[in-house]
Amino acid sequence: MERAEDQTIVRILDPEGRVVDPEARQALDLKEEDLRSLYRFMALSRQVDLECTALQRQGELAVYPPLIGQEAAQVGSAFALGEEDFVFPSYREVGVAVVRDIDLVEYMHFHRGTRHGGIDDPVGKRFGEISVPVSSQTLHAVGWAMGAQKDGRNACAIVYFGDGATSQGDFHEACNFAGVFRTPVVFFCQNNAWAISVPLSKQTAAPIWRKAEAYGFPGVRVDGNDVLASYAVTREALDRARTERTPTLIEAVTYRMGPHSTADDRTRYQPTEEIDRWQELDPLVRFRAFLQSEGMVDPEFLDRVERDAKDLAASVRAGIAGAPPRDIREMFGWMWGDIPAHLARQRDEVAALMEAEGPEDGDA
Amino acid sequence: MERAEDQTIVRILDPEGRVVDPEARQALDLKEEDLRSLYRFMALSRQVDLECTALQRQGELAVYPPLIGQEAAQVGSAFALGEEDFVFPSYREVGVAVVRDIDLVEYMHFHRGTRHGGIDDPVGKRFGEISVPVSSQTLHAVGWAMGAQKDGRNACAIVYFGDGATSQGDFHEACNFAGVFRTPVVFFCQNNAWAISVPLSKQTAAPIWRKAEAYGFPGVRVDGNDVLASYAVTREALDRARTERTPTLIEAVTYRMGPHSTADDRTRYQPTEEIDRWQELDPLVRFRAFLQSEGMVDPEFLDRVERDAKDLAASVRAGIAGAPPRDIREMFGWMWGDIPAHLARQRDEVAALMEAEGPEDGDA
Amino acid sequence: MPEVTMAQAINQGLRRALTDDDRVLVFGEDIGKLGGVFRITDRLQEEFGEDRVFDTPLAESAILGVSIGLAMAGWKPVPEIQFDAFSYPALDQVISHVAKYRFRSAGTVSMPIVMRLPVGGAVGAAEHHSESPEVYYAHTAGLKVVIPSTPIDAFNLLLASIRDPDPVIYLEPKARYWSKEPGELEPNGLPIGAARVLREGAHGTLVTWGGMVPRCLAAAEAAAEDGVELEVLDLRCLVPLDLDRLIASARKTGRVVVVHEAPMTAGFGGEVVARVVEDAFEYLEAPVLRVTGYDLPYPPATVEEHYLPSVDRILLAVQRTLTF
Amino acid sequence: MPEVTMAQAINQGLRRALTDDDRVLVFGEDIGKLGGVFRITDRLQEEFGEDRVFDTPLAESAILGVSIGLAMAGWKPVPEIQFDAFSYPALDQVISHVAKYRFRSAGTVSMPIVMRLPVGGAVGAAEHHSESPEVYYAHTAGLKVVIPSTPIDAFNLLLASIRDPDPVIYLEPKARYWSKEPGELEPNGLPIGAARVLREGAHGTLVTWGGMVPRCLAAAEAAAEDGVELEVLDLRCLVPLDLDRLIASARKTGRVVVVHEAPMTAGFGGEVVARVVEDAFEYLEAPVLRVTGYDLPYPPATVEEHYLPSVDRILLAVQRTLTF
Ligand SMILES: Cc1ncc(C[n+]2csc(CCOP(=O)(O)OP(=O)(O)O)c2C)c(N)n1
Ligand SMILES: Cc1ncc(C[n+]2csc(CCOP(=O)(O)OP(=O)(O)O)c2C)c(N)n1
Ligand SMILES: [Mg+2]
Ligand SMILES: [Mg+2]
Repeated sequence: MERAEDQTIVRILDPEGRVVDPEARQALDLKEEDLRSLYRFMALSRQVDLECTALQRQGELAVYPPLIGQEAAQVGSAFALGEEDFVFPSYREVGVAVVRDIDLVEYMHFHRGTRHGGIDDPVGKRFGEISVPVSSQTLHAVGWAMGAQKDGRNACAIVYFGDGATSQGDFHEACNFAGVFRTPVVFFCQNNAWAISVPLSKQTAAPIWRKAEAYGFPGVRVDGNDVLASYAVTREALDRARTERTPTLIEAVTYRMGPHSTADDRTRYQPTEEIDRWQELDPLVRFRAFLQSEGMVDPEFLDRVERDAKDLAASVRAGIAGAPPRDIREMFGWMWGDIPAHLARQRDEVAALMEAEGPEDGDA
Repeated sequence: MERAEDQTIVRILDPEGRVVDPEARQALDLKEEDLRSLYRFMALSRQVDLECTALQRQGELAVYPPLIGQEAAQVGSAFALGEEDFVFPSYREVGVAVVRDIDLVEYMHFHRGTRHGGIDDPVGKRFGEISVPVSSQTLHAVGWAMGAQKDGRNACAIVYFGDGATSQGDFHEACNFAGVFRTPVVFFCQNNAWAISVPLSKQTAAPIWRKAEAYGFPGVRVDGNDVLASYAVTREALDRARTERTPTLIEAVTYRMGPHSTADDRTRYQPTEEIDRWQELDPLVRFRAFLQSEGMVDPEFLDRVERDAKDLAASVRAGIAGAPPRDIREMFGWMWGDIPAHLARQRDEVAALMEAEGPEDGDA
Repeated sequence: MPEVTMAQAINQGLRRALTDDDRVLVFGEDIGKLGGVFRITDRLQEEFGEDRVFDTPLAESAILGVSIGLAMAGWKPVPEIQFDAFSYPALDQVISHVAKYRFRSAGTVSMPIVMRLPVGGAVGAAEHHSESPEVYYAHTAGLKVVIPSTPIDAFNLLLASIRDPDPVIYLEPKARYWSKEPGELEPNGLPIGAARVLREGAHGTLVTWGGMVPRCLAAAEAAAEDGVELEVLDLRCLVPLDLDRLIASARKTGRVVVVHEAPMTAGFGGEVVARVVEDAFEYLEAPVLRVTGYDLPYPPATVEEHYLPSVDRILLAVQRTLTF
Repeated sequence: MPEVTMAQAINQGLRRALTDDDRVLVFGEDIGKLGGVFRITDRLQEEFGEDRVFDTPLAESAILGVSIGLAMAGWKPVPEIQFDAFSYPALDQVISHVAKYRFRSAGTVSMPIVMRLPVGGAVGAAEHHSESPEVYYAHTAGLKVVIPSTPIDAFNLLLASIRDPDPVIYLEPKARYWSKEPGELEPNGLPIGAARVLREGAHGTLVTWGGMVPRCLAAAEAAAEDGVELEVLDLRCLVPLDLDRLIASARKTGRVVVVHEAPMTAGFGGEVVARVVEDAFEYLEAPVLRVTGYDLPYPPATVEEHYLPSVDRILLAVQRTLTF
């Protein structure tokens, strides 16, 4: 672990999957079954992710930002959530979507360019639309948490964002509001070492977790490649939010094993030695080693997980490949509850043109 | 001192003007003459400030934001600056302007509504235009400091802003840039306890000086009603900026003895007991007591200062009262180096109208 | 009949909305104890409690950003931004999310946010306190833009805005805050998107909104003395625009002058001209003209009357259309 | 003659500016080693060093805000904002300071900042990556707004923008980045504010800019097959607008259609219509029409071709003016 010398980091498993903090491991409220679920979710996430990268290469997705390497941070944190808790993702949280049982085909429509957002019924699913403007969603999470609190609901918001996102004014304003209003929100930063081509050292001069000092609530640094530690700190943060109305900033130290997105040429900036070093710290390998050493998984289980993962990936492919565009005429009803005259005129124009053109390729 | 229990605060003089930190007092590189200058600048600032409030009441200024109570923070910090250092003020820094020998009549034209900005030749005077959008000027200071550094100049920027300003995204982005680029800049926050009607407790949940943690540079809390301490910490911060390329965030704890501006009705929110309590902590009274106890001032000096202060105030009044508006036709040349066709057309229109109308009241 | 000011009318509108719908939240900078710098939220915190009427930290992007989250949690946020120019730090949240969230969510998540914003000049204010930013909003697809010019309209359009399931930018012309109108503050069902003919006339139409309405009425009165009857159309809403009334008036008079405070270039006047030209071209007797603020930053207060459309400038433009 | 793409042309323009004027600074997100997501700054850091070409943290308000300070320290900042919609967090600094600082300082402090911004759609991109925000800038008094449509123009207008002592918003139509043109990248002295007649014609004028230029040319070619000769005017700069060429063409042809990507409502098309109507009214044979993006948020990429003005839509509008 690159930052092994860093005493501040929370870690339960070492890179070989050995328990380094038995007390913390003991304190986990996870049954064996849960531990297997964690592994399964990570494996599903990895497989879907790989499939999506492949789908993009084959032209089925326009662009795709892989999460590979960040499975433990995403799955561990998401697994800690209660059903009523609300997820505000950025654009890289397929692992969280997997845990939250989000319809991944609908999700991938975002990356195919067939719809924005990618989440069907965000309010019902407790999962916000994919948010592209970096850091902007941090404020939505705080607002939602304020609202839930006003309703006396015991629900928290968790917002995902990257290391680069901490440079934005919105991050600061969100944390400050959360501190002042004591809103039940968890700021979950996946520090994957890069913001496109900008390394953390050029992004900020302070450790991310320390930024919580500025807002009067706790900051925690966790080994983001350790799914148990990621779970544990998130769980603790959620408890603190629920019982003490105290927000938490979590810095999950992980690594972007893939390119920023499929459109990125990272050879220009990302040192291969660094990638290689992190390759050794693969979160799936680590957790599998742990489960095996604890005797919690057998080859049959691992096979089944592999099959499930492939099935899920295949179902994503089946759902998204070749999917037709949606009808722009319908979109005139998406903006507002009503369609005023000037808009109706435009809709009628496009409708007439489309009728004149006849059915498109792929529309059939 | 309200926060006397706070061990983190830097203070040299207690509210009675007694030296509480002899070592720090000894370390000050201030000659007797300098100490008298400090007092003189504070007294001038106070008098000009009172005069401007009066001018506003008499309709000579449109609105005016008094600095009363904040003289020590402003004068102490400004006195620490080198000639080449650049001041980026907000809208309440008349005390800084006094120290920097800014033309106060031109300055008050801003508050009279005869011009924006209020500073004649900001680049030459090393004093930015009055900046109204809260916190926005923090970034200008960082940019200027980056630029000075690129030129190898040994100059620093100092930016003034309030407690409320720390909630803005721009403050965060400015500090973060300063941390990353290691720019020679001093962030000087006058925490005067209020942002219009919002008390600090509703503004942020963390002590302001601690916010520096988020950016990897030092934060300092100083008694902003102690001019020596304000000088000392600013001086130290400037040295650090010059020699170590390290920015500093200074929180000067002071108090807004007046209304937010002459347009404000503070009876709606500001407790009179609080005002009364701070009345006891008047920075001028404190520093005069110190000077007297050290035998550095005699009644003659104090008289002269009083006369100078009244003269200065009178000169501001003489310069600003009844000052005519500037000519809008001239303003068409303010926006750009050139005046393109569409703009020339508009200027000609207004010129024709004004000619037709004949000379205005007050134009003569 | 009692007289009310626009400030009182908006205050009453907020009170009404807070009373009738317990999901309504009112917040912003200094809107609590102080009652806002214009006292528009006077006593609301006292009456409805800090849970529903609250001060926020000084951060406009946050004010709009948390409004989005609150909307997703089922609340109806009615944030106030203190002055025109201080809405700019929130533009990203407004353009990228408030305006787009429903569209992004394929129509499933609506954003019933009403952003209240004092706008306009002619009040002797300092830099950044007199701007007319309506175009930034009107051009952003997904936002409705409302701007009343009278107390009764202000009251009713506020209620309509809060009723609306979609985001409304509710612009309050500062110069009209202290204007009075006799009338009852009782909901009259006025919908968003309906312009109002304030004065009928056959010889020309003045199209305007917000703070320029009284000047247009004054110009119309002055013109009437010379026998020129001008129709004055107060748009009241820029988006959606009341095309029917606009075009009807343009067709009727054949001469149209648009008057607004914002700078001319790419101002909303261009939209009005383009609509009139598209749908009433054959009725036009003269070019549709614009009388607007000049293409400068809003100037210092002591010269603002030279900058803003004056009755004289309006009449000169009318004259140009009449003698074309 | 060698061919260059617009991407290469801008890259060469930056290189030239960095070479000729050692006060020029180039910075932004990912513009260093990566050379920008569009490679517009390719190799510039390598050539000119990290002091003059540098990556910034991820914060657009800061990028523009520090540009102001750098300008005050005597530098010429040429910041890049990565994509259209990511310029919105910087709008406050742009509107409240970049555009106003010289005016505020009574003409004493100029702001020689060139903000480079990739804009526009038709490139199959995700949400927030295809917008046309020109009106936000064009309506803000104090900003010049430049938008080239060809490589040679892009090169020369960039140099003109950097030469200009005042702030320029330099918009780069992404859809044109890979377009090629034969020619030398040698400064030709092209000033800001000059439109260009790309094709002459007597029957009507298409007024356009940026990414829509090729469509208008294609429409003109199609029309020519039917014997309709359309003039195509590429504005190249929205502010200042080349009124002379615009009005001359409108007077010549009497029929004008404006074409742009941004939504119609309060789009820059309205400004063009209003200018034409004001100064060429008596020459007009038909209403000036607008063909634009629809009044929706920019839609998902797979339907963008239904959203953007197409050759067909342009021709239909031309037809309407011809048969009016
Ligand atoms: C406001 C804004 N500016 C720029 C971008 C372009 N952009 C997309 S992702 C990204 C880097 C984000 O880095 P980080 O926050 O570390 O998240 P990661 O991509 O590493 O998960 C940038 C600059 C954007 N989406 N939004
Ligand atoms: C961006 C922005 N939002 C709102 C305002 C209105 N406003 C002016 S001063 C002020 C309070 C500032 O408080 P603080 O930063 O503590 O400075 P102080 O006035 O106390 O010196 C507010 C809200 C503004 N000028 N700029
Ligand atoms: Mg990252
Ligand atoms: Mg304050």
